[in-house]
Amino acid sequence: MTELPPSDAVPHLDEVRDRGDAPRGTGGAAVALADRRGRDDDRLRRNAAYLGKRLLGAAVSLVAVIFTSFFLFRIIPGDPVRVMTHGRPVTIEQKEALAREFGLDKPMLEQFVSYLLGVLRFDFGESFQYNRPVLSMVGERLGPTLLLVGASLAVSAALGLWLGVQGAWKHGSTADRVNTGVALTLWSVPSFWLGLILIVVFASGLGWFPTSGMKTPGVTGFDMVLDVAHHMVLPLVTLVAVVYAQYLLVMRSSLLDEMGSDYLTTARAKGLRDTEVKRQHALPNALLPTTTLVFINIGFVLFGAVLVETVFSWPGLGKLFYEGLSVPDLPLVQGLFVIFSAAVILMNLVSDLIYPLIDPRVRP
Amino acid sequence: ETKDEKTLTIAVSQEVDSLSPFLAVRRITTALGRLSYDFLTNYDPKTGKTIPALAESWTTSEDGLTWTYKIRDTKWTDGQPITAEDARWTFDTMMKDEAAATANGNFVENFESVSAPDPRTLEVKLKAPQATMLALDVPILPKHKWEGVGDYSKFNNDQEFPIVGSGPWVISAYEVNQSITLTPNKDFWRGAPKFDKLVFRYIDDSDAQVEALKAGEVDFVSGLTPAQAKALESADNITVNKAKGKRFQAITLNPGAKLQDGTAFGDGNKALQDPVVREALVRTIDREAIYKTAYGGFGEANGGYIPSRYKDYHWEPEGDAVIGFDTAKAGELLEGAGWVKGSDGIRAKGGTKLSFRFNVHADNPQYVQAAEMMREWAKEAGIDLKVEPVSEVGALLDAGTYDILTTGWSVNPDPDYILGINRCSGLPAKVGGPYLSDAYYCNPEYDKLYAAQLAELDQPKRAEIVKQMQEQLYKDNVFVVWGYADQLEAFRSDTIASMQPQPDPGGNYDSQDGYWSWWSATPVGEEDEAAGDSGGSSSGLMLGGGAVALAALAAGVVFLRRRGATAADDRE
Amino acid sequence: MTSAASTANASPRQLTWARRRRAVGTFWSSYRQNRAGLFGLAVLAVFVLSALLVPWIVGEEALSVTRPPGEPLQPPSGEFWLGTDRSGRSVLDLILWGSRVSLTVGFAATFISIALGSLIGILAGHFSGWMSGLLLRITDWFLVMPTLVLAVALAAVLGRSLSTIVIAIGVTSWPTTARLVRAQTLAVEARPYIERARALGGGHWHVMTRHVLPNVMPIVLAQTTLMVAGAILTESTVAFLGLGDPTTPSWGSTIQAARDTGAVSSGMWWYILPPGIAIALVALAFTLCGRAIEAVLNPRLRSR
Amino acid sequence: MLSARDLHVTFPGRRGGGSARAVDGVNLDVAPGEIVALVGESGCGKTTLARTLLGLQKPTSGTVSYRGTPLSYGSKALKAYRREAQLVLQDPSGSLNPRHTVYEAVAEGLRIHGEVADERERVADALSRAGMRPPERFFLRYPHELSGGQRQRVVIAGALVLDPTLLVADEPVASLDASVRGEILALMLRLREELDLAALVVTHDLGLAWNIADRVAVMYLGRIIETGPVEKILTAPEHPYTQALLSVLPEGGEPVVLSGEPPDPSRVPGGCRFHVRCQSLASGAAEAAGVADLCRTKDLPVLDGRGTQAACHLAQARLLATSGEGGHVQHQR
Amino acid sequence: MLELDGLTVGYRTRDGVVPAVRGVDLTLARGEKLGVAGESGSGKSTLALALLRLLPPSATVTGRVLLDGEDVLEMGWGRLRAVRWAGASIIFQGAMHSLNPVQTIGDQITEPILRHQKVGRDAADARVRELLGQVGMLPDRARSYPHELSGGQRQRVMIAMALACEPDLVIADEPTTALDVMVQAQILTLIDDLVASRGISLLMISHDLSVLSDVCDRLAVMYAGRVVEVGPAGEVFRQARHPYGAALASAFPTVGDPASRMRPQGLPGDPPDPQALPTGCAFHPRCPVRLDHCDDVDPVLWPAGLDGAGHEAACVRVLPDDGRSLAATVAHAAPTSAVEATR
Ligand SMILES: Nc1ncnc2c1ncn2[C@@H]1O[C@H](COP(=O)(O)OP(=O)(O)OP(=O)(O)O)[C@@H](O)[C@H]1O
Ligand SMILES: Nc1ncnc2c1ncn2[C@@H]1O[C@H](COP(=O)(O)OP(=O)(O)OP(=O)(O)O)[C@@H](O)[C@H]1O
Ligand SMILES: [Mg+2]
Ligand SMILES: [Mg+2]
Repeated sequence: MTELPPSDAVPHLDEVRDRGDAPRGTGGAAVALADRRGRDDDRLRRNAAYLGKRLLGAAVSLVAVIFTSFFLFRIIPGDPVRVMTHGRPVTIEQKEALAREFGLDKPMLEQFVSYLLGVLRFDFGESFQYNRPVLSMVGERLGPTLLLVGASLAVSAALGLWLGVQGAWKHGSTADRVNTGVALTLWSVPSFWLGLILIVVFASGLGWFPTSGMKTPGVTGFDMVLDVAHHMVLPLVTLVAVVYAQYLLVMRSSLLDEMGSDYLTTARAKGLRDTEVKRQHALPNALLPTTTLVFINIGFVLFGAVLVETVFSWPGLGKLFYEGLSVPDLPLVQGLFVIFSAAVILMNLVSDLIYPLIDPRVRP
Repeated sequence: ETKDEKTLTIAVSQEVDSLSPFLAVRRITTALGRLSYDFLTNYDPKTGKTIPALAESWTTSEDGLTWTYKIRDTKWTDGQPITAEDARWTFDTMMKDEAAATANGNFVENFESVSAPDPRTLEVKLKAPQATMLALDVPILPKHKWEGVGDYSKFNNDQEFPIVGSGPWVISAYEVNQSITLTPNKDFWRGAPKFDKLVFRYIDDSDAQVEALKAGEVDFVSGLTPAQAKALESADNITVNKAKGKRFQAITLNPGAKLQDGTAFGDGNKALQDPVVREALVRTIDREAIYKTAYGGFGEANGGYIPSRYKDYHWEPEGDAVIGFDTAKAGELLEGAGWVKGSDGIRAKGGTKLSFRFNVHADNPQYVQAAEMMREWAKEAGIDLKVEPVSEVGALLDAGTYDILTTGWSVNPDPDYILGINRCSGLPAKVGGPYLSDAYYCNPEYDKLYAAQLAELDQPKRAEIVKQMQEQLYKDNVFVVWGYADQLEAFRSDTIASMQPQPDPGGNYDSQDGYWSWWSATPVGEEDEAAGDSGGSSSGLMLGGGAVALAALAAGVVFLRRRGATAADDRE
Repeated sequence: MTSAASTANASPRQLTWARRRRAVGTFWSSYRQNRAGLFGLAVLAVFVLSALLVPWIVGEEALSVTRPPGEPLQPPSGEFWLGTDRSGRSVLDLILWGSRVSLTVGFAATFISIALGSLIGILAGHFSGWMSGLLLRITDWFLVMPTLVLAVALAAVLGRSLSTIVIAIGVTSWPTTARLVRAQTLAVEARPYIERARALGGGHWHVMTRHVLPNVMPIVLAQTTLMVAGAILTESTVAFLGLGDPTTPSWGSTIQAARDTGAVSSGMWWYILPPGIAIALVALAFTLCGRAIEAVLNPRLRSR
Repeated sequence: MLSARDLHVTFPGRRGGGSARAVDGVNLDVAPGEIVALVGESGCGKTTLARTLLGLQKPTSGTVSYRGTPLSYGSKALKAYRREAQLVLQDPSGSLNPRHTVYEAVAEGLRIHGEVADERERVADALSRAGMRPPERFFLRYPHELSGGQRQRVVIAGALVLDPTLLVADEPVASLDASVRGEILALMLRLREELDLAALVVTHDLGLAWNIADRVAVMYLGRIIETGPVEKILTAPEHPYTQALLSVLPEGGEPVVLSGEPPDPSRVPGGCRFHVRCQSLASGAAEAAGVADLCRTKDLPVLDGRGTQAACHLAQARLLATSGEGGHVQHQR
Repeated sequence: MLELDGLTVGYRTRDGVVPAVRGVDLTLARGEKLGVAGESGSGKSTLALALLRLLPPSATVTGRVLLDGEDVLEMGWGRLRAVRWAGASIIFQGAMHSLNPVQTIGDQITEPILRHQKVGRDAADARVRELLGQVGMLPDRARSYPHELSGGQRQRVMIAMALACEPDLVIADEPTTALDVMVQAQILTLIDDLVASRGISLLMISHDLSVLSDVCDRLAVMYAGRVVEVGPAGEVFRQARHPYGAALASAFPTVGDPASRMRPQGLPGDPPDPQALPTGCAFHPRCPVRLDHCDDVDPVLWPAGLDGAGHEAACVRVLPDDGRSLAATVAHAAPTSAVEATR
C-alpha cells in the first residue's frame, strides 16, 4: 500500500509525518504588519529547509537503494559468463576474457566502487545479454510503459475518484454499494488472468481488438496513433479494472471523513448548491490522500505492469527486469532496480512537495 | 502499402540480442542472419547434405591445411559486388578482434591466415586440419559497410535500414521488442522469395500467439502445446504441422561427478553410483504414459539415444534388453541388493537413503508434469524423488550438486557430436572448467566404440557401431532417454499455400538449417508460379567425388558448430 | 450492561472477562448488521472448512498424476463438475486441495507481515529520535523492495517452496502495516490519556502494551484482512511468473499449469476460470470482512 | 513542598521558526494543604508549567524540587515522585482511554505502582470520594457512557486512588458547564480538608480562583507577573494585566479590553513583556509616573514565588512613591 | 422577524429517536437580541441549525420557523438558498472547523457575496477588506489560511463572514466558548457594536449566563429540549423563577463577593438523558425545591414576571397554588392548557 498524506481528517489512512501541530499564527495583527518582510524571508527560509529535508531523505533512500541493488542480485546464484556464452564450448581463456571485460574478476569492493561511480554518471553499464547500455535499453522501452501505465493511471484515478466521490456523497445508496462491490471484486482478480480472459473474449472471440502487441508493424502517421490506441484498449482495461478500486476506496473514505465537517455546514448555510458544496469544499479537502496515492503509484506501476505487459506482449519495461533476473544480467537488473526505486522515491518526494500546494496546513 | 501486398507474419517470443552477426547468438537472431546474409555453404533441405552457396565450389590441399573457395559472382543488396575480399575481411576480423569473435569465434580459432588473391578466390590456411570447413556457418559481411565500425562489441547493426546483406531477405525495419520486418532480395541468386514481406512479430505469451494466429494477425506459430495443436486442428484455415522431433527428452542420473583425472566432486547421492539402483530407478519410468499424458500423445516413447527420425542411426532396445516400466521388478531389484524399506516407505542401505533431488526445468511444463509422474512411480518402488524446479540447471551441473536432472538435445543428421559428449574426454579438466559432458558419463568401452565409428567410412558399418554405442549407453542407465516429442507448428493455410519442410517429407518449418521455409513459402493464389528449383538438385552436380568424402568428414564437425549456434536453446 | 447487583461481588478478573465477553458480543451484534461482511465471512468459512476437510472429502489419491481418475483435459461432466486437468485429475479436487496452500500462504505471510509491521510501527511511533529515524529508513528501504524481486532472490537462495513465497511476501509487505501502525501510534500517543498514564508513573512498556496496542488493533485487523487477499494474489502472481513451485497444487500453480497447457487458446475454460474465480472469491471475502470489521471498530464509520 | 526555581522551558521552533519560550523564568511554591490558582490567558504557558512540575517536560533550565529535593529524571525516580504527585489533565474526555473501563482507568495507577492488594476496595473508595456512588455501578462503564462531569470525576478518582500529597489540576472544569463545575470545585475543597492535599489549579478563569484558591499566581507570556493571596490579588491587583483581566468580568466595572492577542512566545518583546498591550502605558499613567521608558526597555526580574508581588515598573514606582520603601515589590539587581 | 412555533427536532439513531428539541416557541423582534442558555445537550445548537434547515438528514423537524412570516421549513430549495446567509447567517460554535482549511479566508468571505449580491470580483474583494477592518483585522489577512489564525481571529472571520451579505438575523452559536476571558470580551464587544449599529436581530447561544445577560435584551433558558424560562435578560439572570435557571445563575461566582469565596455552587445530579427523560417535569430529579407532584406534571411556560412583562417560566411553582390543584386533576383528567400529563 502507500503512504498517505498528513491530514487530521484521515487518521486511519494517514501517515502522520513529523509534523506536530499545524503551525500557529505568527502573532497579532500589529505584529504581523511590522513583520511582513521578516515573515516573507522567514517563509523562504522555511521553504528551503523543508525542501532540503525532503531532498536529504530522498537522497538517503536512494543511496540505500544503490547499495542494495549491487548486493541483492549477487546473491542469486548463476554464472553470468556461462550464460553469456550460452553454453558454447569456450575455453577457460575466453571465459576469463569475458569476465575481465565485464569486470567480474575484480574484487567485490572494486566492482562496487566502479559501479557506484558509474551510477553517479548515470552509467549503469552494459547488459550482459544484449551488449547494449542499460540506459538506452530502458530508454527504448520506457515510452510504451509510460504510455500504457500513464494512461491506466490517469483513467483509473479519474474513474476511481469520480466513483469514490459519488459513493461517499450518497453513501449507502444502491449505486454506492454496487460500485464498491464491483470495484472490490475486480480488485480481487489476478490481473494476468483477467487479461487472458479479455483476449479470449474480445480479441479472438469477438475480434474487436488485436490480441497483443502495441501496433501493427509498418503502420505510420496518424493511422499509427489510432492503431496504438486500438491495441491499448484491452491492456488498459485490464490495468484499470484491477487498480481503480484503490482510488475509489481511498477517495470514498476520505470524503466520508470530511462529510461531517462543520465547514460543509457553513458552505450550505451560505446558500450553495449541493454539488457546489461537494465540488468546491468537500472535494479539495478530501483530495489530499488520493493525490499522494496517485503519485506513489506512479512510482510503483513500473514494477507492477510486468504481468499485463507479458500477457499482452506490450513492449515495455516490466518484462525486461524479470528476464534479466534469471541470467542474472547484473547491469540490467541493477540498473532497472535503481531506476524503478528512484522513480518510487522521486514520486514520494514529488508528492511531498506537491502536498503543501494542495493543503496549506502542510506548508512549512 | 499496396493492398495486394502479401505479408508473411511469424510469431516469435524471443527478443533480439543483437543484429550484428558478430554478436548474435540467439535462435531468432541467428535465423535472421541466415535469412539476410549468405554463408559459404548451405544444407540441402531434403537430405541435410552440404551444398554450395556463396562458395560455388571449393578445393583443399593434400595436407588438408589450405582451403580454396571460389566465390559466386553476385551482388550485395546495395548493388556492390560480393568479392572474396568481403569473406576474407569477415574471417580476418573474427580472428583479430575479440568482440567480433563473440558469436562464431570457434570457427576461426584454428585459422592460420585468410587471404583473397583475387576477387573470386578465398584462401584459408589452417593450423591443423579442421572438419568444419564445409560448414562454416558464418554470415559473410559487406566489408565496405562494416570496415568503419570502431568497436564491434558495441555495434549492434540496428541504426541503418535496410541492412545491406546478401541473403534472400533484407532486414528493412526493426522495432525493439515488437517486430522485425524483412523484404525480399529481388536479385537473390537462388531466386527471390515469393512473399512481399516477412514479419517476425514479438508475442510473448504462447496463448496470445495462438489467439493471434486464430485472429489472422500472424500466419505461423511454433512451439505449440499438445492441447493447442489439438484445438487448432479443428480450426478453419489453419494447418497444424506435427514434425517428428529431432530432440530427445531425457534425464541424467549423477553417477558421481568426476574430473578427467578421476577426482570426484559435487555432492551427488552415492546410491546412484550403484548400477542396480539406477536400473531400478529407470524401471519406475513409464515412458508411454509420459508421452500419452504430458505430451498429449504427440511424441514417441523410446529409450534410444538417436531419435527415430534418423532411421539410419536410430537404435532401440528390443525384447529382454528393454529396461521397461515395472515398479514391482524395481522393488525386487532393490530388495535383492539390500535396499530395504524404512518406516517412511523409503528404501535405505547402510545409512544411505534412496532419496534424490530431482531438478526440473521450471519453464518446461512437460518436464514438470513428467517429473511429478515419475515421483509417484518411484515412490511405489520405495524411492523418494524430491522434485525441485529450477530456472537453470547449468550451475548445478558445473558444480556436480545434483542427483537427477532433466535434459534434452537436438540431434543432427550426423550423430557424431551427440555421441561425442559422453566420452571420458568430455569430462571437465577442472571444476567449473569447460566440458562437453552432460552426465559425467565415462565408459572406456564406449570410448573405444566411438573411435571405431569415427574411423569407419562405410556407412552401414558405422551405423552398426553407433547402434552398439547406444545400446551401451542404454544399459548403463546414466543418460536415460524418455523419447521424442513432436515439433508442433501451425500456419494459416489461407495465407501460405506451401513451404519447404526440412527434412522432406515430415519435417519442420521452424528452426531449419538454412532459409528454406520462409524463402520457399508461397502465398495463396500464387502456387502456379512457384514451380521453381529447390536447389537440392544442383548440389549433387557440384560435388566432386573427393568432396563427398570430405563432406562426410566435415559433417561430423558440423555439429560442433551446431552446438555453437543453438546450444543455448538445445541444452536444457 | 450487567446489573450492579451481580457485579458487586465479582473479582476484577471476572469483571475483565465479563467485559471481554460483552465486547465480543457487541462486536458481533454490530458485525451482524453488515450484510457484505456476513457474506464474506460465510464464503471464508466454506473455504476454510473445505481446506481443513479436503483430505476426508476428496482424499490424497485424487492428486495422483499417474493414476488420475479421468482422461486429461476433459470438459465438465457429471463425474467431473469442473472437468479435468492436463493429467486427468478433477479440477474441482485441485481447487479444493489448492485452497490449503493458498490459504496457508495467505495466513502465514500475513502473520509475518502483520507481526513485523505492528512491532516496528509501534516502536517507530512510540520512540522518537534515532531509533524511530532508523526504523523509518529501514521501512522505506523495504518499501521500495518489490515482492517479486525478493521472491526471485529468495527462491534462488532458499529454493522454490511455499516457505520462500511466504517469507518473500511477509518480508516485503510489512512496511505498509508498519507505516499505518506508526501513524496510528503517533495519533494515539498525542492523546492526553497517554500523558496521564505517564503522569501516573507508567513506563514505555506500560504505554505501548496498555494504551497503544489496543488502539492500533482495529487498523491492524483491517490491514490483516486486506493483506491475506493480497498474499493469495501474490502467490498466484509468483506462480504466473514461473517462480513458484509447480508441483504443489495451489490456485496459482493451477492457473499456471492451465496456461502452460495452452488452456486459454484451446478453449478449456473449465481449467483456467475456476482457480481465478476462487482467488477472486476468497480475496473478495477477505476484503469484505476487513471492511466490515473496520466499519464496526471505527466509530466514524459506525455512526453512519 | 513543591517549588520551582527559575524554570525555563523552550520549545524548538518548527521548521526554522524561532524557538518558543513557553515558560520563561518561573519561581513558584506550593505549601502543604495550600491551593494555589495559576491564572492567565490562553497560551501563556500554564499547561507547560504544570507538565514541567510533574516531570513530563524537562525544563530547559531551572529546577523543580519536591520536598526540598530536586527532581531527577531517571525513570525510577520519576516513578517514585509520581507515586505522590498527581496530575489532572486539561481535557477529561481525552484523558481516558476509550477502550478502558472506569475500573481500569482508576486502577491503572495502582497497577503501575504494583499496589494490587485490595485494589478493588481502593478503587471503590476513590470513586466514591470523587462523588461517584455507588462506585460499583460505574466499574464497567466506558468513558463514552459517562457524562462530562462523571468523566472528570473519574480522572480525579484516578489521581486520588494513590492518596497523593500533591495534585496539579490543569483546567479541571474548563470544559464543563456551570452546574457541573461547582460540584467539582466543592470536591476539591473537601479533599483539602480530608487529606491535607496541596494543589495547584491551572485556569484562565478568575472566578474559579476566587471560588477555591488560597493564593493566586497570574501568568503572562511565560512568566508569573503577579502573585499573592486571592483576596488581595483579585480585589486590589497591582499589575495592569491583572487589572485588565478583572475588568472584563461582568461585574468588573468599566472593561479594559486589551488590544491584540498575546504575543507569540517565540517573540517575547523587550522591556516589560506586557508593555505592548499595557493599558497603563497607553493611557499615559506610566508616563505620568515616569516609568514609561523603563517599561519599554527594562526587563523585570523573576518574582520569587512567595508573598505578594507584582512585576510591574508602575506598581513599583507607585509603591516607592507612597511608602518610600521596597515593600512587597522587589527591587532588582 | 423570527417566530418559532412548536419547533420539535428528533434525531433518528440506531437506538431510536433522540428528541433533542421538544416543542419550542420563541419570538424575536427586529433589532432584538435574544440569548439562549442551557445545559450541554439541551438542544441549543440543534435549535440554531433548525432555523436554516441545516440539520443532518437523520433529523426530523416539525413545527414552524417563520422568518419574516415565511415558513423556512416549507420553502423550496431555491428560495431557501436565497434566504440562507442573505436573510439569516450563522456563526458556528467551533470556528476552527467551520472554516474550510484549504481556502483562504478571503475566498471564503467572498463566496456568499458573489453568490447573493450582484457585484464583481473586485467589489467583493473590497467588501472583504472592509469587513475584515470592521472586525479589527488587517485587510491583508484575507490571504491567510484558517490555520494561520488564532482562535479569536478565526472567530472574527466568522463574524465578518456572517455580516458579509448584511442579513437581518445573525445566529451566533457559542461564539466565545473556549476562548479566554480577554478574547471573549473583545468578541462580545465587537458583536454588540455591529449588531447595534446595523439594527440586526441577534440570536446568541451560550452556556454562560453572565455573558448573555450582558449582551442580550432577552434570555431563554433551555433544559432537556425545552425552553424552561424566558424573559428580560437581567431579570432572568438575577431573579430566575425556574430552579434550573436559578441554579445556573448562582453557579457563577462573583469575584470579590465573599458569598462565593470558598463556596462553589454546583447542581447535583446528572444531566438528563434525552431518551429516558424522567416523568413529569424533566428537571425534577435534580430540583432542590421539588414538590411531591413534580414527577406527575410537566409544566409549560407560564407568566412568571414579578412585574408582569414578558417573563415566563415552566415550573409548577410559578403557577398559582404551586399547581397542586392541577396535579390532582391531571392524574385522572385530560391535559389542560397549562399543564400536560406525561403519561
Ligand atoms: N510541544 C510544544 N512544542 C512547541 N510549542 C509548544 C509546545 N507546547 C506548547 N507550546 C507553546 O507554548 C506556549 C504555551 O502553551 P501552553 O499549552 O502551556 O499554554 P496554556 O497556558 O496552557 O494555554 P491554554 O489556556 O490554551 O491551555 C504556546 O504558545 C504553545 O504554542
Ligand atoms: N446528529 C445527531 N444524532 C443524534 N443525536 C444528536 C445529534 N446531534 C445532537 N444530538 C443530541 O441532541 C441533543 C441536543 O444536542 P445539541 O448539540 O443541540 O446540544 P447543545 O445544547 O448545543 O449542547 P452544547 O452546549 O454542548 O453545545 C444532545 O443530547 C445530543 O446528544
Ligand atoms: Mg493549557
Ligand atoms: Mg451546541
